[in-house]
Amino acid sequence: MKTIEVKKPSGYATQIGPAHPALKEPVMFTLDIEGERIRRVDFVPGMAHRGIEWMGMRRNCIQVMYLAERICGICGITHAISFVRAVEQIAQIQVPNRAHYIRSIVGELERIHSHLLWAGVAAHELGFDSAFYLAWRVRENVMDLLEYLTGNRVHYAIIQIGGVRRDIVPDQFPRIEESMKFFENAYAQLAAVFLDDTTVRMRCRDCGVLTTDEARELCPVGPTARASGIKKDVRIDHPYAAYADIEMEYQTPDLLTGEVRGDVYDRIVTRLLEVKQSIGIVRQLLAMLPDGPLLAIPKPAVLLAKLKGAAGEAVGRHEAPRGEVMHFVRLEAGKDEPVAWKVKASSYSNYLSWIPMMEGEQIADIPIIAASIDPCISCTDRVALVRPDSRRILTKEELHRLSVEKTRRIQAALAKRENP
Amino acid sequence: MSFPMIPELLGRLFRKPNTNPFPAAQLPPTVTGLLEKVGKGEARLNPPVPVPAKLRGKMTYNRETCIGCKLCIKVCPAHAIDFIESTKKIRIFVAQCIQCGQCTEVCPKNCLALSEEFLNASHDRYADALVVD
Amino acid sequence: MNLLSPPQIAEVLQAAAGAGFVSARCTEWAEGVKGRKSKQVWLKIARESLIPTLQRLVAIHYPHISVIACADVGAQVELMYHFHVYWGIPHEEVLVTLTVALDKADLKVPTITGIIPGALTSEREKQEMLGIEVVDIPDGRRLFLPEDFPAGVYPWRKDETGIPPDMIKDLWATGRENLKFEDNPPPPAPNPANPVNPV
Amino acid sequence: MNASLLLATIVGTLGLALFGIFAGLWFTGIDRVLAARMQARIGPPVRQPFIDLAKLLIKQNVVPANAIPWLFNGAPLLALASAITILLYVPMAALPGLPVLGLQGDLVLVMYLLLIPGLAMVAGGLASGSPYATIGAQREMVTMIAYELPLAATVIAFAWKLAQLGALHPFSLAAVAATPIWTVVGPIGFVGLLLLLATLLLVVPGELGRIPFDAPEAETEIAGGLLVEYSGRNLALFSLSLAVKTIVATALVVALFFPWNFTDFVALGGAPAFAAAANAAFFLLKLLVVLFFSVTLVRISVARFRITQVVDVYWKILGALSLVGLLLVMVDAHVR
Repeated sequence: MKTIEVKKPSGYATQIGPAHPALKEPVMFTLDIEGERIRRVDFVPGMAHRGIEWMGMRRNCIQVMYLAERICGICGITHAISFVRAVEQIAQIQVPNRAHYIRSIVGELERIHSHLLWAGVAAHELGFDSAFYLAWRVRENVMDLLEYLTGNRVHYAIIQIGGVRRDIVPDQFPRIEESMKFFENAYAQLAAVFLDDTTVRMRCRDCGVLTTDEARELCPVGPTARASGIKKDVRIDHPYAAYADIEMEYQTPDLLTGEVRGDVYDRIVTRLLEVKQSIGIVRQLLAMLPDGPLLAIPKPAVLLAKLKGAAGEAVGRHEAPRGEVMHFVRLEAGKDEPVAWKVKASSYSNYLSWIPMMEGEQIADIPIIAASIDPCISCTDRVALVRPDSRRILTKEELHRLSVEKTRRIQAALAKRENP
Repeated sequence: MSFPMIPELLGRLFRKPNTNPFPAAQLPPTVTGLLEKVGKGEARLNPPVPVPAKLRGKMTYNRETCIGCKLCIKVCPAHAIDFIESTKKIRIFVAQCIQCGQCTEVCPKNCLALSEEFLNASHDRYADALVVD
Repeated sequence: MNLLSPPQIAEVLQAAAGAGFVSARCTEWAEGVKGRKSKQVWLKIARESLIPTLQRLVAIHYPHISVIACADVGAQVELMYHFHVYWGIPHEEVLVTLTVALDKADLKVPTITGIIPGALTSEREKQEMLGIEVVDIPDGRRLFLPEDFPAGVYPWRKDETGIPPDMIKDLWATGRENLKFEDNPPPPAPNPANPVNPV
Repeated sequence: MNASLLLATIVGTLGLALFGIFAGLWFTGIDRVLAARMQARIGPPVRQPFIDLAKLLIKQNVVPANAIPWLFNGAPLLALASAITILLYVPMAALPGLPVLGLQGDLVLVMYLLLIPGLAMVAGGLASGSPYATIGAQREMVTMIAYELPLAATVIAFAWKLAQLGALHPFSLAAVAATPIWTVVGPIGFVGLLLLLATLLLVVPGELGRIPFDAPEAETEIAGGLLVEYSGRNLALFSLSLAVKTIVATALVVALFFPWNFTDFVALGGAPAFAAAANAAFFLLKLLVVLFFSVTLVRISVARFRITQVVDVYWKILGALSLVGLLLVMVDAHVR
């Protein structure tokens, strides 16, 4: 790892987070800084841990599937696809091909919406709010398309163990094609604003660098790895869903800029290239959409019975917008709920690469470097631990009473201080 | 030195903003005051963004055809459905419901369905509007 | 480079595991119209041969570690090290899972961060969630649990060191038990060990 | 100073203070609405700064535990007072009685007075004892040092030109207002003046701490930097001083580069009050145009600079630009 030897022992520690305008989710960075330069950084996640794996081991597989979908607010379908693929391998359920294609299409649409959301957040971290509004304005189109196809903007509830629950019918094709055309010329404008802008280049070039061998050792995934030249993409390496039927290329920055530097700028380039790639994939899959049933086992009650009989362990993986998401599931015969369920979100692997990126940089760069791996902290924190106070649950009235009491106490203290 | 944002910004100066001003363009002095005026017909709320056909909104429940088989309770991921022993019927808490629609598929009598009603916000989790039974 | 087939990988790793080898199996799973198969190799090995097997795997191709999964199977705690080799070559990736069973009396396992630094996050999580002691881990602090989380309680264990019932709060039931509906007596407390607001 | 002049000065100062605050808040409101419309948003109502001010005044004024109370509370007052004093020296639309202290002060004094609000914010930031505020204070000092070079070069160019034309007090603002600079230079000088105008337009965002030079209050980096510990009345005073500074900075640009008045173009026969009103309106219009091109458009079309880049831009790029402008003005004087 790139370590910085510092002559002077001066400098002081400061802290960014857990609540800070730059961080959309609670994670705490403790920084050893000297003037503006960062010498050492340490981060503490875990503030948004909700105990989803623990909850998952007390629900049957259909319920767990919707729980998995809510691990992350942005990449819901990736966790659903990964969990469902693991359970299908254990129960040996062959999913009809049309369902594979619909899963991949909605997965790619989610990649477009997630990357545009990230582009907006990154622009806001740079203080470039107009690009934030532009990116999120363009993103509305794919959100409306997803709402049109799946009935909801974020949590699509379209995945079921053994297939999908909603069909993409031919009279929806023109609406999809119209959105894809919109995104093609929107891509040109976004690429200009995010890549050719002088100030963005000044802020992002050679900032937060992750060298190729650092990237290989720390095993980051997704755009963070590809921006450092590591060719890792689950859709290409691991043949699954509809991705096994089409040819794709690893999106590394040299396709556009001709060189790989592994800095924040390259991560922007990688993500924009992926948006363009996703548009192409959606069109290809729509053209090759096979017809056939949507569900291997249409009736949920029959499905539950079959899952109760299944036993074994398997790994389900999917290329989330932020990188590889992996679910390890182990089922035992006669038990409804999974015996073991391990969720590995993409930010889980990308966390460690924060350290080499931030050391040696300025304080001003922390927000953009932290945002450059597109951390999804709610994905990575999954166990909720409530302080074990002995009292029972506080109802709303009690909470209200407590807060009123506290305000009275503060006012009394203030009054005492004003005129002792 | 290139600033590709400038033409886009200047162009926008003479076009309508992209925001849909639902319920009102600017914050009224008092929200309750505005709602009263709307009630009396003096003021009008801007409509929300039009909603696509099969939006998954608030649950609807047909009590007569329900046979109390409790399959919906078995598949509901969010414990949103309560079983009423005395009348062998169910009660759905919309505040807990995550609109996944799994119960609408498992129900043998199709007495559960997702409507397109999405304006379900309320300060009380168990307000009458948020309990379907 | 010539790619080894899953059985060949299993063979090579079995040789490297030596006495610690327990069992191996290869599985496949096809999806999509063309039916391209994805390949997995599952090995069960003893704790002592974890490092040599991993070093042999690094010789085949520098692996990408996804995560160290785990399962509490009563007398033992099983750790599943999920590696992937041949990433970067389209459609050729192979999942190699090394399963190490540790009995609950002696929950120690050597760290692999020497070979793959990226495994640190996984190892720290296993330490705090299962009570496993990863020998000479570079940074053994808690990761996801708060500092003042009670020591000795390991959330993923299913035995007595797991989450005690009184720490479980059924938030979905909050406020539901004292609802007064004309034709509906309040539902029974969902978790007898944790009486919800016995008013 | 006889009594009537003293009385006129006091009344003039009060009037200018009210004008500075009122116009400053209105211009901030217009700036926010224009920025919103350019970003395809509806944006707040134009009177939003007044609403914010009213809200701040009723909020609790928290003084942090490890702060230095007297400096923490004194800094906002100093910032507002010094911002208003600059208004006393800047000529505005040749209205009678303005500038109130026009005869005493000159450009050099205005340049120094421009630093005092910044120093007050630095003092307030360092007094509030929060690590973010300390970083913000360091950055504010560095930003002030940085934009001094191009500002000084521009002022020297004006003074040199006026001295070359034989003006008695080359630095005095009255002299600058009397001879519009564009009319006394040839083609080479014209290009030089264009460079100087561009420099001054980019110095204004630095003075006001707006993007791309808002490292001291970088919201996403150090959470409001200098003003992170301020609340209630103190924060209201600081936002007022920023509003007045907006008027001051833009009025300086107008005074130097666009000293013409409405009556110079259209001979208005009517009562002198009518002509004065027309001049005042024309002056406000000039302020708005300068505000649009130097603050509003700049702050939404670029990203925020790091503090090292702020110094690079001001010393290397704008410094060179202003020195070249100065040389061109000098060369032009010899060529004619």
